[in-house]
Amino acid sequence: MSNNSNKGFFDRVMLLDRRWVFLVLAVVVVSTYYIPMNVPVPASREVQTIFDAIEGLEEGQKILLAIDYDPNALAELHPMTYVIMEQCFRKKVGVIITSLSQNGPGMAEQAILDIVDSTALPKTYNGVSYPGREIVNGVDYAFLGYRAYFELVITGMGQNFRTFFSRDYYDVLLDSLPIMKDVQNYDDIEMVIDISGSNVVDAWIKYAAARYDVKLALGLTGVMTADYYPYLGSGRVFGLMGGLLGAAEYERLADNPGLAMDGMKVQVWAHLTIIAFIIIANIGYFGSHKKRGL
Amino acid sequence: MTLQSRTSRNAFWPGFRLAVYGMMFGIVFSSSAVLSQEATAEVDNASTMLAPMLAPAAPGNVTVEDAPNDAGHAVIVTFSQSQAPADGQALVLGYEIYRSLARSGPWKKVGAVPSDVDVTASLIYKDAGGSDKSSDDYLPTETDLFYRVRAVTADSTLYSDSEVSAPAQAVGQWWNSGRNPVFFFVLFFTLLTLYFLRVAKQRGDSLYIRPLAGIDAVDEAIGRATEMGKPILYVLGLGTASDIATIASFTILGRVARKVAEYQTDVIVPCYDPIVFTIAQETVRTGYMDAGRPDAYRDDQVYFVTQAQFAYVAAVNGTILRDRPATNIYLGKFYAESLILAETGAIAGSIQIAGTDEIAQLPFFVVACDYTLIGEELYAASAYLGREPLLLGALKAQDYAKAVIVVLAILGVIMSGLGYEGFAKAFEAVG
Amino acid sequence: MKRQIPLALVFIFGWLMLALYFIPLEGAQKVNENMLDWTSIIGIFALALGIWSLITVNLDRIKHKKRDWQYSFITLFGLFGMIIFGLKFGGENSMFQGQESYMFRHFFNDILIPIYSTMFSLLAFFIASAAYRAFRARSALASILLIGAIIVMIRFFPFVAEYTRPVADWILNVPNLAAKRAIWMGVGLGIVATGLKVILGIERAYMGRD
Amino acid sequence: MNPVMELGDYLWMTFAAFLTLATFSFLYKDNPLYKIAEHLVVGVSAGYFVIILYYGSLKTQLVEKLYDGQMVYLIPLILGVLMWTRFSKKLAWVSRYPIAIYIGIATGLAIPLEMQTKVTEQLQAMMVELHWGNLFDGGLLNYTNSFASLIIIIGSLAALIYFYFSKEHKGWFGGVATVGIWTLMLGFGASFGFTVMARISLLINRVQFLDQWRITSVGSAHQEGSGSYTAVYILILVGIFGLLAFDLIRTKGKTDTDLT
Repeated sequence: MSNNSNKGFFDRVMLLDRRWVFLVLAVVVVSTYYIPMNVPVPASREVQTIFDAIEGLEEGQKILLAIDYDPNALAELHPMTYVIMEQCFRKKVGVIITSLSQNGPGMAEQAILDIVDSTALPKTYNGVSYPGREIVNGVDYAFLGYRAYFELVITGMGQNFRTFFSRDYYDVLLDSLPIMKDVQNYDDIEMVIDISGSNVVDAWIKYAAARYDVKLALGLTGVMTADYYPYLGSGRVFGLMGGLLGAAEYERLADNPGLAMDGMKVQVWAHLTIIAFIIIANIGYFGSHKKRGL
Repeated sequence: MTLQSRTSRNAFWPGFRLAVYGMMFGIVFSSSAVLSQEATAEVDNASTMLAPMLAPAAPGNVTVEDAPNDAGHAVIVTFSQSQAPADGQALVLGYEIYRSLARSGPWKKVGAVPSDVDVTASLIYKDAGGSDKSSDDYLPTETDLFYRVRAVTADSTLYSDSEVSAPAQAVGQWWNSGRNPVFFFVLFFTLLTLYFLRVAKQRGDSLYIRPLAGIDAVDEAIGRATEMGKPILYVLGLGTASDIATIASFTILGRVARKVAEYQTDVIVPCYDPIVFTIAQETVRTGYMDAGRPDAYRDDQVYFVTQAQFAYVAAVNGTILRDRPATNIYLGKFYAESLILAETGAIAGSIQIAGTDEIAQLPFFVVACDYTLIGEELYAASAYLGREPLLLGALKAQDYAKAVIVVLAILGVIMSGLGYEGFAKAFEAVG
Repeated sequence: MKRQIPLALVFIFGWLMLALYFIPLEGAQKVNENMLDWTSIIGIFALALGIWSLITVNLDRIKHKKRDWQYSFITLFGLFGMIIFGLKFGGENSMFQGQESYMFRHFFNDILIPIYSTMFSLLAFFIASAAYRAFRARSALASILLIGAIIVMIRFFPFVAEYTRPVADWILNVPNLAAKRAIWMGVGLGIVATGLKVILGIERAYMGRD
Repeated sequence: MNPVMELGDYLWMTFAAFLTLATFSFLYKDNPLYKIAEHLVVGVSAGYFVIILYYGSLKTQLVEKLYDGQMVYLIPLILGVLMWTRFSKKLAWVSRYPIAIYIGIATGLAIPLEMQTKVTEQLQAMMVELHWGNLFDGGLLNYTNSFASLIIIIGSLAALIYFYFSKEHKGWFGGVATVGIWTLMLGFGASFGFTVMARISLLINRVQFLDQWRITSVGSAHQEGSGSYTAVYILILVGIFGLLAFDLIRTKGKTDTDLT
């Protein structure tokens, strides 16, 4: 073994300089980062149900999008907000946006501005072409902003949105917004999608879903996801997206690859690379043992 | 503009409804003249939104009692909810809790509770105030407090107040009975340890302990370092001296230093925390003294690096690659840097022994190091290395405690299965 | 004097803090808070010892021209630079604007942050090389480790996710939780046992000997 | 260069990019660039903590309280100053007093707290873990059914028995301990596999940062004339990776244990 020239193929694999591992991984990560491609991330059932529910909406119907996260959960949750918002705008589904997390309104506003820009351009999703169109505040969406005491706010919106949001984020009377015209409470919207990185999600489940029978779907950070699966089983929520992976699954369903897919394509290839190295190591291990009659 | 009613209740009380709207928009008009025209146009539409015009039933039975097991700045308010709304009554969204130092007020709003779907359920609010007199949420101790609960609705003009509660006082307690289970466990374990310390004193070191590969490796590793003429790197981790894992690591460091001094090789200890650094210096120096070579000890063997996680790692990595220690020992608290250190050590070809009680890092040590002390094994290591009867005695107490836990767990599972929930409850510490 | 009194102090303060845990009374909690303040203040004073060690080790390196002694200048420059830029006195027009100052902010944002995050990201490479080196089916235990890791890693892969995702979720939530709980309980007992040994003065390597 | 960014800021960003690459270079081998980054970060971070602890803690926790007349804070002040006796060889033993108090406080604090969070709470959770319902409710792999909770209980008790020190792992006892260590290993493997994603994300973030720097330097792809710059950038990347690979092939036969 100590003599280099005596080394067989398998031994050399066993003793492969780990810098090859580093180099290959670096090349894979950098190249997949720059090469545009679509990784077929298979969608799980709980993400598919959300997509189907929104896809099934008619023009003019409305949903409530709750953006309840702070900048620290941005990487995982922003992609979800983006893809769902764009899907709604394209389908001319009205979006009512609330943000019950203290630093949430900034996140929400950023998402709105970006999606308004991108919807101005024509695009084709899942074979359907959408012309670019101008998204108008108050017509296509309403941004209600932040209010304290989120439990009461969520309960209050079951009575009337105006209870706590008599004016929207831009200080405009809710009653003057065309999109809010026939919208009093949860009865007038089709569903609530809560994208949350905090305990606001508990209030949505407890006070909106349980109390007013609101159709509720969740988008959560990776670490939170496991804790909320039981609600899926009990039917309290109809769909659930977890972390970057859930976001990427949704982007794929929506045929709108964005930040999550960008991350996931690198992830998939990096994971594949590591697994490939593990397989090579095991081939080397068994090969060199077989040769020595072990 | 269609005037479609949203709920059947909308049909009632049209006159009253308009009156309320008049009031609401009266405020709006005065505050923003620009919007007035728009708002007038919206009145029809807006007027569909609030239908019930009667205040809800009042909540009742407000009782207040001292919150148990605290310093005396909290009370617990219990009340029954408003009855289900009769025709025309507004639905209750939640309840606001008001406190006063006198029956007649003034009232201060201290918090709010959302209403429950089941209106027959009583609601509980814990009014936990501050202990600082100057702070806004100060709740005086041993003073009569009065409480009142207000049922609030979607319309801020429609609410109803409960009767004022009987006075109650917040009182501090001498003993936290909620922590009784913890107290009994600590007491039991202390007695168990003391008992086995006595036994160990009488019986000497005849107590059996199973071998731990990671511990046996320490001696071998020191021998290897001597043969190779290379130092040993001892990393105490990112813990402070207040982490028991670090304290356990000091004991092992002491033994390693002594062995190292006997074998006439070197130990390098880069430190992250300044107190850990001072203690480590003392420990290593003592080890050298015990080995009879006090003059071989140099102060720069044990040095402080920096208190920033990744800067510390950068420096230790450099040390590993440049000094090429024969053995790296990582014992203590470790976080994300665990794998960085262990892989760099593997690159340098060092034998590596690790041990931590940080669960998240154990997988990485197990994968990347030659030997890993998992969780409790780290705490047992000092007894293993020293073989002092007293330390072994404590180990025996740990084993018996584990046996008790296993028995209690099985018993608890069976009891809760049979419906005796009180059994498991008895182990629950509150607060 | 050199050893008995410190051991007595550990004993007294140990039992005192232990007792305070069970006494919610306001005075007791004040004492509790005070003590915690003490530990952090002692830590701050100790930092001076640490910084002194950092300075002397580096000066010593330069003086004796030890290996890589030139780089010690960089460390000393960074140390004193950061301290000077972080000083705050002399009001609004002074050069010393503390943590708000231009240099302090840039040292933090453009030296510390990039190196910290890059060190952290080295883990991506090390996790790969560790997997390559260690995940070989040498024994039953190594195989279990390997299988657990692979199933979880391919949980979201195209084509296989349908089967691997539920298995991975199960492993993460069932055996993984069992393992964690056992380690927790063991660690808990280990900490309490070690703590008792410290308070009782049996484990006292940290004290040194004279 | 992006006109929006000031030259000074751009230079700082370039320096940050340089330090990023210098730190990465450590993966290939120890080298002067890494040494620069390493020594710089040690010094700067230590200085940073001096400032933070002085203005953040010492001032608020001690100085201001003393000014406030809370004389009880003289005690930690004295204890802190006693730590400095370590500067003298003769008086160094005095520093044991504050250390003893520090350790005493920490230990007395840890004992009940750890007993509660790590022992009694876990024990209690285990007691109520088992749902006495259908064993395979919702399928074999549903981790909320009775089967799963049974496995959790058995697994954690077996793993706890693995930690038994004073009894030989033989016979039935050894069998249970084996189940225990298997549980531990399966859990470790799963945690390892689960962490990969987060670690790759960290790397992606650094790649993003470097890309940001490239865009700031040469302008984004939409800008005119930036195409050729991007090509140069890709060429440089390919060149670096190629050189590294070439060097690895050239030095083949030598394992990385004998590098530098």
